[in-house]
Amino acid sequence: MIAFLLKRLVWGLVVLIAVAVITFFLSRVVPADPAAFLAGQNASEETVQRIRVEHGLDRPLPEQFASYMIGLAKGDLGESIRTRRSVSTDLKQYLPATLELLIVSFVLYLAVSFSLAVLAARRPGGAVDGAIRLITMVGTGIPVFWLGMTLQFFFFYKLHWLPLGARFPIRETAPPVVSGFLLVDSLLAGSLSAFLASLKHLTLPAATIVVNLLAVGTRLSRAALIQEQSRLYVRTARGKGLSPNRILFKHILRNALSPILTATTMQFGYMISWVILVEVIFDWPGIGLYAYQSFQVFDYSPVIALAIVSTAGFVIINLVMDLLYPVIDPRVQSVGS
Amino acid sequence: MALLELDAVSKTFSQRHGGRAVQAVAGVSLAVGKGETLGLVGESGCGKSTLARLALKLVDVTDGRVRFDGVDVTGFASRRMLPIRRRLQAVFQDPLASLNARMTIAEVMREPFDTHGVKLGAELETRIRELLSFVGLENIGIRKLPGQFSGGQLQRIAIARALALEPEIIVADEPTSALDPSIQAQIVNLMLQIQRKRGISYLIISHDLDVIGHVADRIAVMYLGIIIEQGTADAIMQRPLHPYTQALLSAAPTLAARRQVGWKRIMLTGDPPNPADVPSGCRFHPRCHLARDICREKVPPLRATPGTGQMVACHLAPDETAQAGAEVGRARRGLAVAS
Amino acid sequence: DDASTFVYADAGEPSTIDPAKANVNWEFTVTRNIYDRLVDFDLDDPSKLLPALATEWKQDGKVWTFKLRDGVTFHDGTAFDANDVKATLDRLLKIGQGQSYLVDDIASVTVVDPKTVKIETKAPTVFLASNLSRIEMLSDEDIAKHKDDLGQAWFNENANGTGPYEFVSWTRGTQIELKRNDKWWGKFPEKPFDRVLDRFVTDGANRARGLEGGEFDLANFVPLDEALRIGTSSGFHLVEGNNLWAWPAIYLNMDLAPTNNKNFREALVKAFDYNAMVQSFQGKAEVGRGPVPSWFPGSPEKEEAEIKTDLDGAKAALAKSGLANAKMKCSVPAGFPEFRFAATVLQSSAQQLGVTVEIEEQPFVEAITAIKSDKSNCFVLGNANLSPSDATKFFSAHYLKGGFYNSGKFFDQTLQDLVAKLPTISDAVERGKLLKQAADIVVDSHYIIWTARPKTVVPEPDRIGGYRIDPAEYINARFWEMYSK
Amino acid sequence: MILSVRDFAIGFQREGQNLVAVDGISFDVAEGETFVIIGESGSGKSLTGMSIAGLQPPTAFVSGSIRFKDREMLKRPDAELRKLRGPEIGLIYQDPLSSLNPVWPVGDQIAETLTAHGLASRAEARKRAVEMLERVRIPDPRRVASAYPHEISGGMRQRAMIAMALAAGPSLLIADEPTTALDVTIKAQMLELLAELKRELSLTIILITHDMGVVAEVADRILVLYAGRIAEVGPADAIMLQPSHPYTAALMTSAMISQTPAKQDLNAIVGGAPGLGAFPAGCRFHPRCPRARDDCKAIEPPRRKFGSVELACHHPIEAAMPLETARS
Amino acid sequence: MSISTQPTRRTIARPKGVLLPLALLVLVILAAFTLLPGLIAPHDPIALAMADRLKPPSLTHIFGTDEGGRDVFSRIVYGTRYSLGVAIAIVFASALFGVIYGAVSGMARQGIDNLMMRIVDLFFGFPALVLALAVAASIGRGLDSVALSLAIIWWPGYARLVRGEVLRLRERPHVEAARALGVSEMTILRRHIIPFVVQEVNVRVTTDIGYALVAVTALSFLGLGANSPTPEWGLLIRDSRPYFGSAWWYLVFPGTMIMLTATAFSLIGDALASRRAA
Ligand SMILES: Nc1ncnc2c1ncn2[C@@H]1O[C@H](COP(=O)(O)OP(=O)(O)OP(=O)(O)O)[C@@H](O)[C@H]1O
Ligand SMILES: Nc1ncnc2c1ncn2[C@@H]1O[C@H](COP(=O)(O)OP(=O)(O)OP(=O)(O)O)[C@@H](O)[C@H]1O
Ligand SMILES: [Mg+2]
Ligand SMILES: [Mg+2]
Repeated sequence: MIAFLLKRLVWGLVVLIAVAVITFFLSRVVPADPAAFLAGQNASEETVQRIRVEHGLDRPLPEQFASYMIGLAKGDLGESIRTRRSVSTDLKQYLPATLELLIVSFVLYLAVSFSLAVLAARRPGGAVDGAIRLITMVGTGIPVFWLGMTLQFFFFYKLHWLPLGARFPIRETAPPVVSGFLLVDSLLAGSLSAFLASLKHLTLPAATIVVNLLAVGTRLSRAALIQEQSRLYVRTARGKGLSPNRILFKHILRNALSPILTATTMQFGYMISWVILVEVIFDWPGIGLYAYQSFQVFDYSPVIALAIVSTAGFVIINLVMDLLYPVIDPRVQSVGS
Repeated sequence: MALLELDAVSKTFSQRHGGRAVQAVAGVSLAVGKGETLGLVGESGCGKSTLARLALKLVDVTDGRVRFDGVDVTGFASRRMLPIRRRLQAVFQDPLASLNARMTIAEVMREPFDTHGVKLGAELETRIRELLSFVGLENIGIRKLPGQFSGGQLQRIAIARALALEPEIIVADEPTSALDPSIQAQIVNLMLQIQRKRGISYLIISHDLDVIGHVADRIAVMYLGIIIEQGTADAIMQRPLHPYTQALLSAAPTLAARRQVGWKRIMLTGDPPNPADVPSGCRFHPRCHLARDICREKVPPLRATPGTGQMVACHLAPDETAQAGAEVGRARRGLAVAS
Repeated sequence: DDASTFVYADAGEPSTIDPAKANVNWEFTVTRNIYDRLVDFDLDDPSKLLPALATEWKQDGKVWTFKLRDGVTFHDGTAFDANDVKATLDRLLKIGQGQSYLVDDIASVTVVDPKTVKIETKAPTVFLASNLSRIEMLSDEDIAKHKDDLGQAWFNENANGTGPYEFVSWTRGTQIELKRNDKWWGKFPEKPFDRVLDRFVTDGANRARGLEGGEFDLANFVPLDEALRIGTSSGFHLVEGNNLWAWPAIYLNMDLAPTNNKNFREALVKAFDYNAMVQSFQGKAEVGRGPVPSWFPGSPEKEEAEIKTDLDGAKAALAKSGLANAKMKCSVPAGFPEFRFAATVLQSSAQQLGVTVEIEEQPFVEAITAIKSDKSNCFVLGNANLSPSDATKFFSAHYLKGGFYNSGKFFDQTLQDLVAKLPTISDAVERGKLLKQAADIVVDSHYIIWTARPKTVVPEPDRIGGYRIDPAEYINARFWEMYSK
Repeated sequence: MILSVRDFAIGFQREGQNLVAVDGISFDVAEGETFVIIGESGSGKSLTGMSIAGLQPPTAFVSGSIRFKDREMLKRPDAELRKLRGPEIGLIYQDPLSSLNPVWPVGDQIAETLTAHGLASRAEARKRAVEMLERVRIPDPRRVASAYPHEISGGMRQRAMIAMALAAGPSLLIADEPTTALDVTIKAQMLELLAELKRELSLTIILITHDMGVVAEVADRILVLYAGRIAEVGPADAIMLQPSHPYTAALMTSAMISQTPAKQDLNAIVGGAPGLGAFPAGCRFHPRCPRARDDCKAIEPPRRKFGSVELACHHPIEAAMPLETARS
Repeated sequence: MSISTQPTRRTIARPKGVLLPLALLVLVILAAFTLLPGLIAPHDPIALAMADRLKPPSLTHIFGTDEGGRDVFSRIVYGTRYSLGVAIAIVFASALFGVIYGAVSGMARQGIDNLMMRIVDLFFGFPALVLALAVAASIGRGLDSVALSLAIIWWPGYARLVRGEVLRLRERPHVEAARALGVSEMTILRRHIIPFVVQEVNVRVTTDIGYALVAVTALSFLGLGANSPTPEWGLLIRDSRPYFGSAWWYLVFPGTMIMLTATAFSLIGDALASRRAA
C-alpha cells in the first residue's frame, strides 16, 4: 500500500516535471517579446533591453530553464510580467475562484449524471432511456464556449434571471475573504443573501461546464450500468426474488462504480480544460482567465503555472481514484498499473 | 526414438504485479512415439495447457529440454522452428475462438500453405476441398466466415487445417470439451480415423477421462504441475495406482455406474490447491485419504512399479493402492464390484 | 448607496497603476482620476490649455516656468509643492517607460520656490505645457520612502495623488475601487459619484451586454454596432466625438516584398474600398487624407487631396510595379473587430487586383513582432498619441526611425528633419506649413492606408451625464465630471 | 404434482419473424423427485427452466400454462412471482464465480435472500447464512461468510450458491447445469451434496444438464428435448437403459465411451442440432435419424404413450436395445 | 401450435430507429457541403457586400448575414471543409499514429512496452486543452497548428486502446493457433490482430470526429485557429461575439451546425459500436 502510494507519487512528480519542461520550452519558442509589452508602446529600445535583462529574458534558453526549474523546486513559479507580481501570489488569489467553480460543477455533475444514468438504466431501451440518450448525445456535441454564450444570452440578456458573469454582485460588498470560496465565506460571515448571490453567479458557468460533462458522463455511466445488468449475478439476484429496484441499487450500482469512477477521472481532465473557456466567457476571475490573459501577451510563467497546477490537480485526482478502487471493488488489490 | 520428447521441462510464470510466481509445470518428462497417442489428464489449472504450449514451443521453457525427432529445439528461434512446425501441428479447445473470425474458410485453410511456402497455384482449392472432405465436410461453402458454422464443423475445419501439411504429430488441447456430447463422439471418431489412415501421433490433453481412456495408448496423469502417474491406457483405466487417479476415475459418473449398487466412489476432500502455494512433500497429500507423515514430508519420486511398467509417484503405491484401483476400474466398466 | 456608486466596465485589468509606467487605457482610467496634472486642456479644443496644478506658465526659449496652485494636498494629507513636480519628472525620466516619451526633451527640472518650478528642455519646444497635460504628479515623499527601486514596487499597486478620486482597493481579477476626494481643489458637478468601481471586463460583448442590462454605468471599447444599437435604444443616448485612436490604419512593410515596392503600395491604397469601411461604421466615419486629422491643432488635412477608391489607377500602378499575382501577409492584433475588418476589406479589394492577402490575427505583441521582423507585410493599428496638440510626438512614434509604431520601418530623412524642427517654431502658421509638408511625405510614400476615420461613439445611460470624449485618449471616463441625474 | 407444464411455448421476434424456441411442451414434476431435462445446446432447456420460475427473457413471447403448486406462473405479475422465488423456488446456475455478486461478502448475499423477503432480521439472517454454509459442508463457515467470492475456491462458490438458493427454504430447486464448469472431483462432491440436501430438506429438483454421467447418477425422471420439442419423457431407467426414441438412443450410446472398446469408432449422431429458426419440417430429428422415413420428413410426430414413457416418434425403437457392449 | 404475439413485457422502439437515418442524412449533407460547396452555397463566402450588413434571416439569406454582408449560410457551407476537415484529419492522423504505436508497444518486449506506455501515460497526466494551447501558441496560429496540437494530444488515446486490444488479442486462441502454425509475428499482427483492432478503432474514430470538431472550434474560438475571413465555424462564433446583441443568427447557426455534426457522428459511432457488439 505504502509502496504503491509512493510509486504513484513519484510518477506524479515525473508527470509534473515533464509538463514543466514541455510547457517551458514550448512557450519560449513563441516569436514574441514580453519585454516589449512590459516596457510599453512608446518605450525606447534601451528601455526594452533593460527590462529583458531585469527579467532574465536575455539569457540563453538553457540558463533560463535551469533557473526556472531551480525556482520551481523551491515552489517559486516565477513572476508574471503582466500582473508584475509573483505567480504564486496571483495563484493564491485566483485559485479559489476556479476551485469553487470546479467543485460546484463537479458535485452537480456527479449528482445529475448519476441520477440520469440510473433513470436510463432502469429500462434500457425505454422512452426515458431514449430521451436521455438523445440529450446526452446532443450534449456531447455542444461546444462549451457556444453554450456559455447562449446561456448568457437567454438567462441574462433576455430573461434577466441570472447575472452576466463575475462571482458576486458588483455593487454589493463581498464577504471578507477567509477561504476564498465565496459560498463558504458568505456563510462564515453569516450572510445568507451573500451565499445566494454567489450561488446565482455560479449557476451559469457551472451549468455550462456541467452540460458537456454530463453528456459524456451520463453516457458512460449508463453504459456501465447497462453492461452490469447483463451480468450473471443479476440473474442470481432475480432468482432470489429481489425487486428490480433493489437489484439496481444494491447490486448493480456498486459494481458499476468502478467504470463510472474511471469515466469520472477522465471527465476531470476535460473539466480542467473547459474551465479556461468558461472563465473567459463569464469573466470568472480564476486561474483559467488569468492564464488566458497572460497567454495573450505571452507572459509565460502563468501559463506554465496553470499547466503545472492543473496537472497536479489531475495527478491528485488520479491518486484519489486509485485509492478508491479497492474500496469500491474488493477484487482490486491496490496494485495500480 | 520418440518423436516429441519433453525432458524435465518446467515453466514458471512470474506474476505481473509482484505476486507470487506460479510454477505451472514443474519438471515434467514425457515422450510421444511415432504413431502413438499419449493422453494427458488432470484437473483444471494443473498445467496441462501450459505443457501443450511448451511442447508446441509457444512458450519457452524455464528449465529442461524439448526435443523433436531427436533434435533439441529448446532454444530454436521462430525461423528455425518453421520446418519443425510443418511436422508438428496443433488443435485447440474452442474451435470458434481459434479460427480468425474475419477470415473465410478458404483463407483459413490456405494459411498453412502460405506460411510454409507451399505454392499450389490453381490446385489450391482442390486441395482445400480434399482436406475438408477428408474431415467429413463435403460441399461446405468455403467463402463463408467461421461464424456461420456449428462448433462441430469448426473443429473439423481446425483439424483439416492441422492436417494440411501432413504433420507427424498433432498436439490437441481439449479438442472436444467445448462441444456437445453428441458432437464430441464425432470428433473423437474423426481423430481416430485420421490416425488409422495416416499413422499420425497425438498428444491429446483433456480433463475427460472417458475420452482419454478411449483414444490414448498411454496416459499421463498430471497434478499441480507434475506427472503423478503414467502408463498404458489399459493399466491406468483398469488398475490406477495413484489415489488421485483413482479419485478422478471414480468421480466421473458413467452410465454404467448407475447399475452399481453398493459401490462407493472415492471422494476427494477439499479443493484443488493453488499452484502459487504448493504443499510440501507429496503435492496431493492435503486431499488424500491415505495421507500420512511421510507424505507430508517427502516428495515421492515418479517410479516404475514392477510388472505393469506403470509409473507412479506415491509413497504407498502399489501396496496400499492396488486393491482400490482395481475396484475403481471394474466399477467404471459396469462390472460387479466385490463387496 | 447604489446611486452614488459608478460602475465602469473597463476592457482590461491594469498591469500597474504607476503613472510612470501606465501604458494602456485601463491603466489611465485609474491614474487619470487619482492624480492631477500641471495643466489641463479643453477637450473640445485641444490647443487651448487650462490651469490645473499649475495656475500659470510661460515659455522662454528652452526654459519653461510653472506657478503652482496653493493649498493642494495629497490624499494622505501632505501638501503638494514644487519638490513633488521635480521628483515626479526625475523619476519618470529615469524609468523611461509609459508616457515618458512625451517629456523626454526635458533636460532638467529646478525648484525655484515651493510654488515655482523651472523646466529646461534640450531644445526649445512649444509643446511642453501641452504634453505635461498628460503627466501625473506624485508625492516626493512617497518617492523618497521607496527609493530603492524608484518606488516601482510600491507605485505598482498603491496610489497617493492629489486628484478627485482616492484609491481604495484593488481586487485582483475583478475591480479597483475608488472613493471621491472631498478635499479636491477642483469642482465636482451637482451630483457626483462617491464611489467608483473600475471593473475589469475583458470581453467586449460582455461589456456591451452588461451596459445594456444595467450592470455597468459606462463601458469602454464597446463594439461599434452594439454601441450604436444601445446608444439609440431607450434609456440611453449616444455621446459622439473625435479622437486619435482607433482608426484602423494599415501599415505596409517597407522592407519586405511585395510591399517594399512603392507602385505596389500605391495600387493597394488606390484599390482599397473606403466605402466599405465607412459603411461598416454605419456611416459614422470619414475617409482620412493624411496622418493628421482635421480637428488636430494645425492640421493641414483640409488642403490635402481626397483619397478615393480608384481601381483603374490601382491597376495602372500595379502594372507599373510589375508584380502580378503577388501574395502578402497581414498581421492584425486580436481583439479589435474594426481592425480585423479593415484587413478583410484590404483582402477583398486586393483580390480585384489579383493580389492575395493572407490575414493573421494575433495578440498585439506577436502581431507587431511579426511585421517588425519582416514576417508580415502589413499591420493594422490605430494611431496613438497621448499629446493633445503635439504632432511631432505622433510623427516620431509612427514615421521616424525606431518609432514604436513605425512597424513597417518607414524612413525619410526630410521627414526626420522636419519633425525635429517643428517644436522649435513658435509661429502656428509656420508650423502648419511644415506639418503639411510632413503629411505630404507620408501620403506620397503610400506607407499607410487610412482606411476610415470613425467617430467615437459611446452609449451613455440617460440616468447619468457628464461624459465627454478625450480626443487624445480612447474612451476614458473623467469620473470627476460624471454625475447622476 | 408440484409442477405441471401444459403446451408451454416460448419464442422471440427477430427481424419481424416469430421464432419459436420451445414449442408446446407438456410435462409434470412430482413432489420429491429429481426431474432432469437433457438435450443438446440450444434445445430450450434453460428457457424452460427459467420460465418455471418466471424468469423468461423480457423480450420473449410465451403461451401455454405452467402451474406450480396449483398457481399459474405464466400470466402473473412479476411482483407476485418475486415472492415465490426464494421462499418457494430456489435457483442455481453454472459458473458460480460470475453468478455471485463480486463486491459483496458471500454471507451477506445469502442473508439477503432472507431479508429481502422479510423472513428474518439482518442479524438473524446473518446467523442463518452461516448455518446454511455449514449445511452445504463448508468448513469454517464463519470465515467464508465474510469472504468475497473471488477469495474462495470454485467448489466453495458453488456450495455458497446452493446455500443461497436454499436459504429461504424452497421446496423446488431448479439447477441449470450446476456442475458443468466444475472439475470432476468437485462435480462428484456437488452431486453428493445435492443428493444429501434433497433428502434432508425433501426437495424437488429440476436439473438441467447435458452431462450424461450426471443424469445417470441422479435422475428419477428424464425429459429429452430436441430442437424445442419433447422427444421423450419418462422414468430414468427406461430412458437411459431402454431408450425408445432414436435421438435418446443415440445420445446414450454416444455418451458411453467407457463401454466402447478402445480406439473403436463411437456410436455418434451424425450432423449437428439445428439452430433456432432452422428447424426442419416434420420430425425435427429426421435429418440426423438413421430410422427416418418419408413420413418423418413431412408429418410432425404426435405425442404418445409408449410403455412407461411418452414420446414423439413415428418409428420408435421397439425392443430394448442392448446398450452394453462391455469390455471383459 | 399458435403462440400469443404479445411479448410478456412491452419493448419500446429505440430512438436509434429514427435518429440513425437522420444522422446519416446529416452526414450526406456535410459531405455535399465539403465536396460541392460551390453548388450549394448561394453566395460568395468571402466577398464583402456592405449593403447587406447584419441582415436577419430571410429568403435570400436563410441564416442572415454577417458584419461584412456575407451570407452566413454560405460561410457555414464553405466552412465545413475547414472545421470538419480538420477534425477528420486530426482523428485520422492520431488514429494512424496511435494504431502503429499501440501495435508496436503491444507486440514489443515488456521493457519497451513499459517505456512506450509510460510516455502515453504522461500525455494522460496532462489536461489536454492546456497542452494543446501551449503547443498551438508556440507553433503559431492557424488551422494547421491547431490540427497538429490536437493530434499531439489525441493519439495517446488510440495508442492505449490499440495496445490494450493487441495485448488482449495476442492471448486469443486464434493467434495462438496461427503461431503454432508457424505464422510470423508480422503476419500475425497484420492478419490476425490489426483487423480486429481496426474494428474497435473505427467506432472510436467516428465518435471522436465529433469531439475533435468541438475541440477545433474551441481553439479557433480562443483565437488560435483559422484566420479571418476563413469561414471556419469556431471562428464564425468568435467573430459573431461582438454582434451578439444585434445579430443572434450570426451566433446561433454556426453553433447549431457544430452541435448537429458532432451529434450525428456520435450517433453513427454508437450504431457502429452496437453493430459490432451484436
Ligand atoms: N500466461 C500465464 N501467466 C501467468 N500464469 C499462467 C499463465 N498461463 C497459465 N498460468 C497459470 O498456470 C497454471 C496452469 O495453467 P494451465 O492453463 O496450464 O492449466 P490447465 O491444466 O490447462 O487448466 P484448464 O483445464 O483450466 O485449461 C494456472 O494456475 C494458471 O493460472
Ligand atoms: N433472450 C433471448 N433472445 C433470443 N433468443 C434466445 C434468448 N434466450 C435463448 N434464446 C434462444 O433460444 C434457444 C434455446 O435456448 P436455451 O438457452 O434454452 O438453450 P439450452 O438448451 O439451455 O442450451 P445450452 O445447453 O447451450 O444452455 C436458443 O436457440 C437460443 O439462441
Ligand atoms: Mg487448459
Ligand atoms: Mg442452457
